[in-house]
Amino acid sequence: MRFLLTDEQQAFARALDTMLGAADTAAAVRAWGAGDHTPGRAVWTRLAEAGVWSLAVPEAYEGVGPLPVETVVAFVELGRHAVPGPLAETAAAGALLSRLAALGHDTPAKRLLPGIVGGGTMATLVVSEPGPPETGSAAPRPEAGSAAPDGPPEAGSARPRPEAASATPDGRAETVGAAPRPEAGSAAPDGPPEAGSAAPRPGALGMALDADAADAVLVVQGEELRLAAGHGPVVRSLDPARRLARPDAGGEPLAVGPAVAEAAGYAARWAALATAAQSLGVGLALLERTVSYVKQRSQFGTPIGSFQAVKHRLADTLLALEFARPLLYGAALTLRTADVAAAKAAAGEAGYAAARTALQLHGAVGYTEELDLSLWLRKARPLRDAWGTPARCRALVLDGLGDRPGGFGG
Amino acid sequence: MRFLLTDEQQAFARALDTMLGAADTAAAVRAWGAGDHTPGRAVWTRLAEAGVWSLAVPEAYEGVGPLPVETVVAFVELGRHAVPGPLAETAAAGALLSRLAALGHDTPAKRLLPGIVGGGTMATLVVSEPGPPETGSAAPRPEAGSAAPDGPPEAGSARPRPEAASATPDGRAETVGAAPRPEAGSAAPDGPPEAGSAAPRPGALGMALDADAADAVLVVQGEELRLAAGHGPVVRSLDPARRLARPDAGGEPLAVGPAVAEAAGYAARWAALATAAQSLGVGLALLERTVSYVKQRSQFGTPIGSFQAVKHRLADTLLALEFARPLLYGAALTLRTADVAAAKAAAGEAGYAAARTALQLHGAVGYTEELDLSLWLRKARPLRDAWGTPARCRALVLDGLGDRPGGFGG
Amino acid sequence: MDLTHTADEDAFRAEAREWLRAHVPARPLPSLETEVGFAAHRAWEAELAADRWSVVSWPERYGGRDAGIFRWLVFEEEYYAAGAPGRVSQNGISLLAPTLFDHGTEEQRARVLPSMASGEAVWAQAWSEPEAGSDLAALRSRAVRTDGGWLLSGHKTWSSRAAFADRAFGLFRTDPEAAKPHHGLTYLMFDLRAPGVTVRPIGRLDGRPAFAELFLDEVFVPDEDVIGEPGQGWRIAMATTGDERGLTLRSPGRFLAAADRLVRLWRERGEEPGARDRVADAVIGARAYQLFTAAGASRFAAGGTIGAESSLNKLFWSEYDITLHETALDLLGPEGERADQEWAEGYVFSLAGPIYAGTNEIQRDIVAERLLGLPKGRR
Amino acid sequence: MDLTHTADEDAFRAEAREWLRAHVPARPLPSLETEVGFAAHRAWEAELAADRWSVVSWPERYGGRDAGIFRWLVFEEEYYAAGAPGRVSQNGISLLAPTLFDHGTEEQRARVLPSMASGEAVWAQAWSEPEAGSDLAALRSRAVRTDGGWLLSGHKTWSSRAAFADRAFGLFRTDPEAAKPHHGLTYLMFDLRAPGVTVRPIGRLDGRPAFAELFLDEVFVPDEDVIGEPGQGWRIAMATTGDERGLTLRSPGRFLAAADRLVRLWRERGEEPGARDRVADAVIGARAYQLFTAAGASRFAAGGTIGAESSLNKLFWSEYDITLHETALDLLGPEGERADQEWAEGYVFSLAGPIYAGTNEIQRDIVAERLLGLPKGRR
Repeated sequence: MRFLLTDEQQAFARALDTMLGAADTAAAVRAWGAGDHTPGRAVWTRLAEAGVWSLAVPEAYEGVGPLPVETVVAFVELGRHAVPGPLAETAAAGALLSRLAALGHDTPAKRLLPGIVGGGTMATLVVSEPGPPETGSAAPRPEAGSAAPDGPPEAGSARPRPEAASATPDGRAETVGAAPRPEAGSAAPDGPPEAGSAAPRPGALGMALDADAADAVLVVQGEELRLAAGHGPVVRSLDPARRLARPDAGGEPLAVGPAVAEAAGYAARWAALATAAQSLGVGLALLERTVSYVKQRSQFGTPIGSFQAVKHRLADTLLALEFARPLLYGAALTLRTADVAAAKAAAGEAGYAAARTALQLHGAVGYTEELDLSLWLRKARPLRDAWGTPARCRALVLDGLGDRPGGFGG
Repeated sequence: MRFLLTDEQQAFARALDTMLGAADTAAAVRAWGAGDHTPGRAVWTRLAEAGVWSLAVPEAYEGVGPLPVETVVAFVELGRHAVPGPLAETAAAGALLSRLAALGHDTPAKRLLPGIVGGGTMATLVVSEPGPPETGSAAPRPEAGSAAPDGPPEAGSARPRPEAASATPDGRAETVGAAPRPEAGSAAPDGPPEAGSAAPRPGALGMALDADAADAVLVVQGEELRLAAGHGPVVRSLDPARRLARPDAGGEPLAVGPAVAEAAGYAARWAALATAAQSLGVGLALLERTVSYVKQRSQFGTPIGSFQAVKHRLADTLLALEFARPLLYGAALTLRTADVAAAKAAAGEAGYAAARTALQLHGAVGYTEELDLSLWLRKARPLRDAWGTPARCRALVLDGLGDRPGGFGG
Repeated sequence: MDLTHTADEDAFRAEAREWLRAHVPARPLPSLETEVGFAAHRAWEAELAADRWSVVSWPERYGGRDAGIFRWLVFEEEYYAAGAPGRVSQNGISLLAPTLFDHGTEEQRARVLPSMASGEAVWAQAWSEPEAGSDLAALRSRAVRTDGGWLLSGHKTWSSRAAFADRAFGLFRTDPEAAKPHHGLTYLMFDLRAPGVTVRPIGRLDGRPAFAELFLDEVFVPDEDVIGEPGQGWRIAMATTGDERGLTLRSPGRFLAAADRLVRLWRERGEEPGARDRVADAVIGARAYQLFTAAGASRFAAGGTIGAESSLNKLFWSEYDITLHETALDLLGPEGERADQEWAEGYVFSLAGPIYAGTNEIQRDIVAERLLGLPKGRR
Repeated sequence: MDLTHTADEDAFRAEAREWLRAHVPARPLPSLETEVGFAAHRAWEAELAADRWSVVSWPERYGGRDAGIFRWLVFEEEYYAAGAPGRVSQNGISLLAPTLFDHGTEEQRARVLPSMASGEAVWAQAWSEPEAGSDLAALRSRAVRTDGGWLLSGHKTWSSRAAFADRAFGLFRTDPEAAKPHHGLTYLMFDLRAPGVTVRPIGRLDGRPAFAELFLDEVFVPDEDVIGEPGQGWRIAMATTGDERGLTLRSPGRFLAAADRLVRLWRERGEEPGARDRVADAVIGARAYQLFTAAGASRFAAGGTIGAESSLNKLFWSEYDITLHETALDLLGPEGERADQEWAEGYVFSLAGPIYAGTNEIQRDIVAERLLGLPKGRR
């Protein structure tokens, strides 16, 4: 037990911080939002040089991974510096292809991973099907006692805990929250799997982030992975630096089979973890900037940072961020669906709450796009909802519980 | 449109305030909690003299009602003074018997109402069956397009709004939130009425408030109204002045038939409205006492009421109470289920939030039973949950919506 | 206690509903924070005005219908229920016009109000300055006496609508020697196209120029555009900002309609049970705001005034509006981030609510000190 | 980053689990805030102590097992997961004992700790006074020098456990002339049954005497019961209250077990979907608190100290505990008001969390000033 970053990990964070601090990321974000990817690509290359894209990828494909803790470290910094681009998606694409290779499909890995690691291939990723449904109640619930419908039967105890057996269990079953739920009192025990909710299932967004900038648009649909040939029109997000577009149908198939679904589940956890880390970084940056601002901004003859209401709101912001942080590292250590979901919910909410606080305490000037603060403010909410909304993550947390939450080793 | 209390209504409130302020209700509450009902009965008699028990009862039975607005006025004062006893229950019993008489069953009214109005008959009431289920999702949902299973078919538009036709519609259908829900997207459209939730239905508490003090323990079970002969052991509530006991089975039947269920629904709305008004009064008293306290209590050399965090918390408390207040009067004017439910949810939550604030700002001394503040603190949460928890009330609000919320006259 | 309307009011409601049914554009206009949307909204004001629906509560001679407060509330309910466009003339109608009614001259009213009612002249407010946000008494922009009028110089900011508007109103320091900073301020109207005015639009979070900075360099304002006595600006403006926070800025009809849209969204999304309580709270809150307003209007109609309780009003609607939009975005799930979905602009707009018209921190101070009688702190 | 336990720690966990399985009473003991319950809990302490489970982190010579911080955390997880009784000796073990380890003499430790470990002597804290709640420096109770010791006089209040406890510890003013109110205070232990002590139990909200007032009238305390140097009490106590807010007061195991009970209740109640998010947040919060504590323990094990971040800790668990219990009561619906249901006492207890050990208002001030560097206000 030493639940602390190592000196090397801390040095990695500082190095990224220094590099990004010198890179004028604010200008890169603004250009990115305007469709000019040049400065963003320059940052991307420097991230590659720093090794960020190698963290999910094993040595066999020129990576150094899988290193989820280092990924969290890096993505906190990416969030703190508001770096634009399909960051979590490229990391997840690396994870997907690596996992697929480990499961016996190594052609796409050989083809794409070196480029991803080297920074030459910016990738984006959509998992369309059987993509995570967006509401917990709409998650398929297999009949009592049965295993996940498509996955291998779960080994183990009377109450199977799929995460316990392996750090990377069947991704698909986890992604859709289909851990068997044999207990009495669960909804609709006698009905078909989906009884109990006639709700439409909004599903994932179905759009790729920054497809217009990416060199590889990877699409997972069911058990098929393909490389889309193009994409539809770019739709603006509430964060203009997030450019959304629907991948074209068709394109080049890269792999087919159950391994694709499993690898996609693994990649989705990786994406969720990286996104959560970005949320934390965004929240930390917002807090830091707001603390500086309220120290120098005076109203009624005194710095507004001396008003107790301001102080308490900032204290609460710090509280939420600092209790989300260990969840991230914990999730990086296990990569269990429920742990990643807990971290995602907590970091996403804390980052968004930090944005609300930052906006309120900056007042009108915070509401303007020209203040750089806006670059972080606008990221907080989309990051909170990408790769698992808080509601969906909370449902996954409950789905992932065994008979007792259990301690570290209990 | 003159959405203000009349001079007479304001004078009524002031008279009750003066009378109760002189009545040492604090001592009466403490005695009540210890099982000594004598001082509480004395207050009860004075309430009768002030006309409080006549407000739900028509002139034919020695009352002056139905006067729901005056009932709200009175119950706010009862809450402000923490009066003990089955207050809402006696008012609701009056409403039940009056309604039953109007529906052709006047024997129980003749027998019991004069005593209730005069203060000689303290009544309590349990509606056990088909009593309101406690979770909105567990409310029976008739099949699409059908009317409530036992009630008369709803007249009117394509989307029936039972409340629109009359201020006192079929109580039972309303009480169980069974307004037909024909729209697409509702849960389990093809299943049996209860599909979609295998949840146990906790139902109402099934206990009578202050049965040990009451002269008449009225029990509604389905379509039967009876007078219970006795009750089980008294169970303490978080508010010791609320003494809970299960009525004995059997007893004397007073009325049978669909009118009982309808009158019980009407009475339940009356009880919910009166309880909500008590919640508001409790919250107002807590706020008032806390404001006084923070003005005189000093820490760090200054009154704690000058600390901004304290001021803002009290401002938020006032905000919630003052926005619950008009909902109460609005609900009194319509007695629609959804309006009563909205008022109940808002006043119950505001009263409880006021208790949390009062406790926190009093600090340790507020946590003691010997400070009179505790008499109000302990009431806030049980009142919030009696005759409709916030969750159930919110479900009823949504169930009661037509195609648009609509304005006053729209 | 009475919530019923008179037969006249009911007839007025029916007339408004019918007119709106026939005239409200079938598709939403483009955002009024864009040049093309601004023009479209100005045209809509003209359409409203043509049938005397733009300023129903004003006297007939200025284009209104002499509608009392209850008819105004009825109109607003119908207006928003009909999904009618946002009001580009809001600042003029709800901030400047009440000031002119109370403190202007008949000449000023006759000159200013009709073109405001028709949308021909759209007004922007010009209160804040970079160093005077919540602390309005710290204003520095000045008006210097000149022949037949005043010369305005200084720097205003957060001037809503000023990117595309025609005229503006605000406070200027006319007596720098005044004993207290609140004194020596004067309330003036000026032309945004006058020589010496530079308008720099400022993009809000979604990039749209919802407000602007104004750089003023010896802008001439004739005496006829001073409202009230010189030096009395603070008193006059406080009455106006009271109004801004009170009845006239956020009508209940707006939130009733928004809650209704939220319920529809919730139903469309399969009545997600995890959001049930929040959707219900939106319905309850809209009703509470409607009834709170009805009580205030009743007091007003009975000769009372709106005092510090307007701070309760402002706190309520501004936080309500954000919560409602956040709930909608949550129901949309990942689609909530799309800038082209129907809740996006309202969400961004709602975020400004706790900031403008006196921050919510200030409002809570006011509630605590004036309504609860708590001691003034150093804040 | 490592969350794994050593083989020793795993063996320790297994041993604790096994012992608890065999010994934890099948039915909950009566409330420890009652005379009979207090006695039952004291007997349970003796049972724990008999097998050296009452103070696992203490040195063996005082009844402990020399368990490091991770083994202590493991024990706490197992303890609460097993549903074992509340700890009547909590005040002594978590507040006084750390002070004795740091500031006491070996004679004091040998005399005081073994009977504390066995439950033979149960200790109450005696910090607050009527005019000194959050503002401890305002203490007035005094200790006057006498032959061979001190005479205590004054009025203490909110003394947890004092209704039934044996001894108490607290701060007393020994130098009324000291330059600052923080100075001139001395840390003393005294006997609650000594001549001159009057204990008046105070009922908390549920009527149970969870604390007491102490009236002290020239109570003799021998020199051997002074901890540290006279006049150094403030410094010593601040170290102790830091501890009170830090690791030792609320172990993560307690909340992990509580969240687990909440999930069971939610499942029993049909997984009410309206409560789903709140139940999940309870699970997430318990895990966050566990991991936050693991990080703190790791820093501590690596030679670091717990500073102002203990205020974050206290804010988190105190608000978490209330929210968790409120969620449970909501799941119980109208049955939640029954004082005999299993969540009732925990709910009442949780309400005190934001008040004691430094109110949450003070904690937020500390976080803002010491962790964020915001200027001190007048508060």
